[in-house]
Amino acid sequence: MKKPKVGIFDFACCEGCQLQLANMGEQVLSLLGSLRVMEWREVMSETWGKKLDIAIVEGSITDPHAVERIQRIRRRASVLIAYGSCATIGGVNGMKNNFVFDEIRKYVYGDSYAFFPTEPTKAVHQVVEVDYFIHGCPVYIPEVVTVLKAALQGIPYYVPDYPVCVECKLNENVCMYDRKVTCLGPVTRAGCNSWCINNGNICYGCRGMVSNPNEKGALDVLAKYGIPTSLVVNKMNMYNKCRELDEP
Amino acid sequence: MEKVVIKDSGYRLKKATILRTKNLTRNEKFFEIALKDGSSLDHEPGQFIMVSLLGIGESPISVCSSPSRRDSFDLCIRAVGKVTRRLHTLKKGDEIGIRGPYGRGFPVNIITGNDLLIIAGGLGIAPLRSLITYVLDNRRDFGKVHILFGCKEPKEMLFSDELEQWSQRTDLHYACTVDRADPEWAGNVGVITTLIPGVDIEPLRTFAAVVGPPVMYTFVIKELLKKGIPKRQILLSFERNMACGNGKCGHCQIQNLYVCQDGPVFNYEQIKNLSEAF
Amino acid sequence: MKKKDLKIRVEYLTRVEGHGNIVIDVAQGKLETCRLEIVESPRFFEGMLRGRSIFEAQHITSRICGICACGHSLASIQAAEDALGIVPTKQTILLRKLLLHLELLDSHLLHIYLLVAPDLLGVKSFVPLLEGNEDVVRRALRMKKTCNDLCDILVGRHVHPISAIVGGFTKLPRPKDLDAMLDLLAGLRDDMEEATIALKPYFTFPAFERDTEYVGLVSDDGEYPLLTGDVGSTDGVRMTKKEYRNVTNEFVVPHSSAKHSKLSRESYAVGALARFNLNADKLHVRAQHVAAEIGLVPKCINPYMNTAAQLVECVHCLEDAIAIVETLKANPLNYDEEIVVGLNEQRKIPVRAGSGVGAVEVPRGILFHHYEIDDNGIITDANCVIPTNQNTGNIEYDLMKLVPEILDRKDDEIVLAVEMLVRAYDPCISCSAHCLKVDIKR
Amino acid sequence: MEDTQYVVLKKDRFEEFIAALSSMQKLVAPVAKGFGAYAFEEVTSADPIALNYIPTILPLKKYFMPQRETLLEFTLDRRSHAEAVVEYEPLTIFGAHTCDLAGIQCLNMVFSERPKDYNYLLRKGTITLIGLECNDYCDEYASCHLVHASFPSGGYDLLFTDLGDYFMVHINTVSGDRIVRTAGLCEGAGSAHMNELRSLRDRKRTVFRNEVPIKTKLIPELFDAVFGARVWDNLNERCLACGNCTNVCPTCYCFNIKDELDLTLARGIRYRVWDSCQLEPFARVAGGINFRKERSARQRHRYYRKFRYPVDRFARFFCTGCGRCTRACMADISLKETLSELIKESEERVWKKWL
Ligand SMILES: Cc1cc2nc3c(=O)[nH]c(=O)nc-3n(C[C@H](O)[C@H](O)[C@H](O)COP(=O)(O)OP(=O)(O)OC[C@H]3O[C@@H](n4cnc5c(N)ncnc54)[C@H](O)[C@@H]3O)c2cc1C
Ligand code: SF4
Ligand code: SF4
Ligand code: SF4
Repeated sequence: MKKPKVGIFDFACCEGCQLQLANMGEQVLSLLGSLRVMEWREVMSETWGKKLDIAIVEGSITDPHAVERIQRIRRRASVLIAYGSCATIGGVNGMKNNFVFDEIRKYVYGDSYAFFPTEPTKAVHQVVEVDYFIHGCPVYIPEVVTVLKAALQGIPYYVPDYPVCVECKLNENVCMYDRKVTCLGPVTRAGCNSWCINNGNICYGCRGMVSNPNEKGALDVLAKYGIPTSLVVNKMNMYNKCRELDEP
Repeated sequence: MEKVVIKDSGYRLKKATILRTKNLTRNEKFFEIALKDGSSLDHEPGQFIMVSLLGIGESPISVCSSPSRRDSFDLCIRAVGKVTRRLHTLKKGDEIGIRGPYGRGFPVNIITGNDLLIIAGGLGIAPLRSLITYVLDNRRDFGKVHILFGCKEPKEMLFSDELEQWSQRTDLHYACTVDRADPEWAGNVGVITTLIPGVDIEPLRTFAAVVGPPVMYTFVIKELLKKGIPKRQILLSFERNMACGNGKCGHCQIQNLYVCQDGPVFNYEQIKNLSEAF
Repeated sequence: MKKKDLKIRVEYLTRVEGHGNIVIDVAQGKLETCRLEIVESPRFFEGMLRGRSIFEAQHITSRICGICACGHSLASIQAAEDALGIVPTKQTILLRKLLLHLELLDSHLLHIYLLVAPDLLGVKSFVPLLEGNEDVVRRALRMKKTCNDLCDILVGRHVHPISAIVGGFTKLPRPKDLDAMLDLLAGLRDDMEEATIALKPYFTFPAFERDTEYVGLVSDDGEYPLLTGDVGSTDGVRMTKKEYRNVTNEFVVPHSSAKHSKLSRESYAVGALARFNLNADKLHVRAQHVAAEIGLVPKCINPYMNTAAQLVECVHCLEDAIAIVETLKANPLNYDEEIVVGLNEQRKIPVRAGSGVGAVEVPRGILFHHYEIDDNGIITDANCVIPTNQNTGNIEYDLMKLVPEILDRKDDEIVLAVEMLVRAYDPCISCSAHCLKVDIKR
Repeated sequence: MEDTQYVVLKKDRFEEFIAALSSMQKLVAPVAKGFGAYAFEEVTSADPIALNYIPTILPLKKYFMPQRETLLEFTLDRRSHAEAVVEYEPLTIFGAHTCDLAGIQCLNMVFSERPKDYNYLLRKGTITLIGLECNDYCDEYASCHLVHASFPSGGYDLLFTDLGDYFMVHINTVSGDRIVRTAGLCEGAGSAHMNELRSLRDRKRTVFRNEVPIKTKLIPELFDAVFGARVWDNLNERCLACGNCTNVCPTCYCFNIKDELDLTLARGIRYRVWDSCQLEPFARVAGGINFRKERSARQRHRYYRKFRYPVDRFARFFCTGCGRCTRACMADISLKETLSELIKESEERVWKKWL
């Protein structure tokens, strides 16, 4: 089997998901053993610019320049993997869509705001077609490995379409609701092995919502704690604001 | 952690070899398969097997050939996901794993000696082909045989050469229809239920065998009941999500019945009150 | 000397975090333009923070940068606690120091090995190193992973730490976790020793010098200040962190989505070299040893030596991390301090209106977070000043001095020297473009 | 009078007994996790064991059918080869409440039914089960009496009953007997002991009452009448479909099967993982049809799998009354309340018919 050619690209993001690859340690070498990395700006000076078998794309699409760039990448990649929440669901960059753009640009850049064009944050699949989704802020390495293997095998990867609670229970964590704190686990799709709750914190919903969340039920549960609705909505939208741009 | 090999495990695979493949339509492919150890599958018409691709997964697939052919069996597979798409890339000589056969097929012992009304919608022809070929192999054991077949478009028609042959036979009655015609289509147009009133049957000695997409059942059953076929003689095969085939994993349950063990073929009397069935 | 024309365009500068371009125009031997452009798409973090609970600030600002997520978290927590009037416990402070050490180690190792080493070994990236120098790459990845595993134990993960929050930690290491950390740190020490020996011969940096002002945390105790202290400079400035705006004096330049800073001179530098220049005497003895061996002496004004200072800091952080874990082992942790706050639904943390500043030495230099909150704990104003922003001006002045000095070289050598200079600062462009805010003067 | 099936373990020897148990093979017991939650975890001394505990977060099924369990191991080179395996670790469980013992009895029936599941059965053969009787209700969520699980009825090797300064130990199997002998810490039970046990049981009979206003034997009939009840629609509104109620249930055993390759892509395993009928994809098939799309249908299915379907198949309820599903539900869906509502609604119907 010829080793597939892979490119790693980044858009608006923190590059933490790319870093997760380095965090695999020597394991990354076995992975790299079955592919040929042609482009990876963060750690490589080499460029390639031709056909790729797999493009791994990190980050959200936030300006006109990025739209063109992602379209070019799509055209030369047979398989495109949206990598990390910024890419798969817009992630934290989506919070920008809560604001009036000129206002937020002025707030950040003052009178020079005109230098900094911006448009609504979009997830990658809201601009070009995506073949595989690796959710998470940051991505969860075991899932990365699973998806890359699926991509190499040429079979689909189905993102778990059930909530984080499933994994949380299997890890026998004390439920955050028993600790009287609100947790987004019940509406967030699993796959991270309930990473945050295992470490004593709540789930912030970084992997996006399950396909058919009981949003009303969840809001009811959240609202029980007497937090202003705006904050509850903020909480649900921290990662999931771009969901509004998805076709129903 | 200790580990032992289990000989009797319900998850053990039998090796099988693909003898022949044929593309039936854009999405459906035909496979003739033999067990590697030369033994016979020994299935009943309407039973299914778990087809296994190591490293990818398993899928329940109906056997679509007659049990009277003992040295090999046929599958007809629609490419929809992981296992089935990969199966479509396999060729003659490739190896797969199988488990089974599983479940209860069409009760041939009970049907024998009676008339048959076979109603197939789309891919439903696959399990029914097993019954039809069995009946044709033992034609003298059965009374009148009607075959009604419907699909969405002419180009989705499976086993068209065989359908053509059946339509030529004088010892059975064959009719087919499509939901949407194309320019070359000269036959019936309309849903399959439109064919039922036209068949001439003696309801009390007729068994109806129905397999098709879920939406089809309610309408077809209504027509069959109108014809006066007893509920016990209406046989339906169900498709559900399935992981184990051993009546444990829970995915295929229709209320208190397990499709993989109690089915996939049920008579209407058994399930008429089960609202999850329809 | 022949009068030379030269146009350097390094687009999408590689082996740095984030997107930046270098633009240099020389006409007739005269430098006309010299810019480091930050082209990263702005992410408007400070804007997005407004209207959110102060208890979410750390979670959000951590996402400014995956490389120094722990650093952003710590600065953010410090600012939030300052605003809320929370005084962290001793145990919490110790654990945060440990976290910061791991952060510096992790980031410096990544920079030295994956980003700078290829330059020193004369290859394009770490990929060609796999042939012939596989053991180097393996060691680097192993060390990187060890840092990551240490963070996993301490805060759940390195990229966007989970358990470090306003008020303390949601999960505290158990005795067996401390043992595991000590094991990992011991392994890291072995690798580090080998690494220093292996790297030393390659640590020959271009002889380029430019005197500038170095800014970083300073303190009066004996500790190498990373988490706490005042802001000081080699030009003798000393201010409290609350006065940070008088240090950074940010201004917008049109060619960059990052803002520039200046203090006593036209520009200043922050980072490992700045810290070394300010506090070298407070480093762990082992680190001082390494510094002596590679010839790093304060005040060093060769910006390329920032990488050397990073190596020295690695040794310091490792040794101090071991000391901290041993202290933690000797004095059992108080697990009652484990908290979970969420949106503070239990009102466990009293909320008040206020203003808070965090100033933390993260791998690339001093990082400021500043929040204003109302009496419901809602953020009304946020400002983050990132090390790379503070450095960009200085980098441009360095380039302006460097380019004329090396004009007689071949073009690709010039480009490499220029790129290496920029890389030496370990610029984190993703950060710098994410977090800027202009003071609107009215 | 002496009963050879009973022995006595003085509390001051408990520590030693636990040490002895843990020296024989891996020992697990209920341990406090804080916030009123408990879990079965490995112990090596009596110290961390919670003798007074409410049902653990996960039930004992986690040892009998692990969350992730290898079924096949295979290689993918030219001559691909697969072998069915079972992995197990001999284990002693100390401190199982009667509800959890009932849960294991349910699972035993399921996995012994043909076609037998040897992964379960082989592993079960390596587990020693020591029960611990509840002298009182654990909390208000329990409904063990309704389903006859508040008193011991077999399914264990040894059963401990706390009688003040000693435990009464019932020896139920040969391997239980072997443990008692090997540990050598128990004494014979005298008639005074037997009397104390009897009076404890008498007292329990006054404490434990049907927690829901229905006669146990009428439950199947109730469920025959309420398939279309409004109660299910109400659950549809509230349920978040998080699967907590089934994952924590001692008698929920649904699973899924998956394949996984190692990084070389040349070797792999087929394994099963817990699944839940409450989750969106559970009954979804190719083509996108979901046979239980509505949360109401999924919740109803759960209740019927506890109180109706197994009555036909195994002649018992698959609810042990442990109360876990209620404790685990953040939408506060309560088993006892649902049952009461169903009873109310069915009565309404009966009344309507009458009027
Ligand atoms: C008794 C019985 C007999 C059958 N007989 C036949 C037969 O003769 N021929 C035949 O072709 N089929 C038959 N089927 C159907 C066949 O079993 C399924 O089509 C097959 O299992 C699909 O498997 P797969 O691995 O290819 O698809 P999968 O990869 O499982 O995917 C199937 C579909 O579901 C979607 N999907 C699956 N999981 C997810 C998820 N988590 N999230 C989102 N989408 C998801 C996919 O997009 C895809 O469309 C039969 C089924 C039964 C129960
Ligand atoms: S998803 Fe999160 S970790 Fe990944 S790049 Fe985006 S902000 Fe960073
Ligand atoms: S802690 Fe969160 S994820 Fe875990 S069970 Fe509770 S709600 Fe679900
Ligand atoms: S627990 Fe929630 S926030 Fe944490 S990694 Fe998982 S999905 Fe993301």
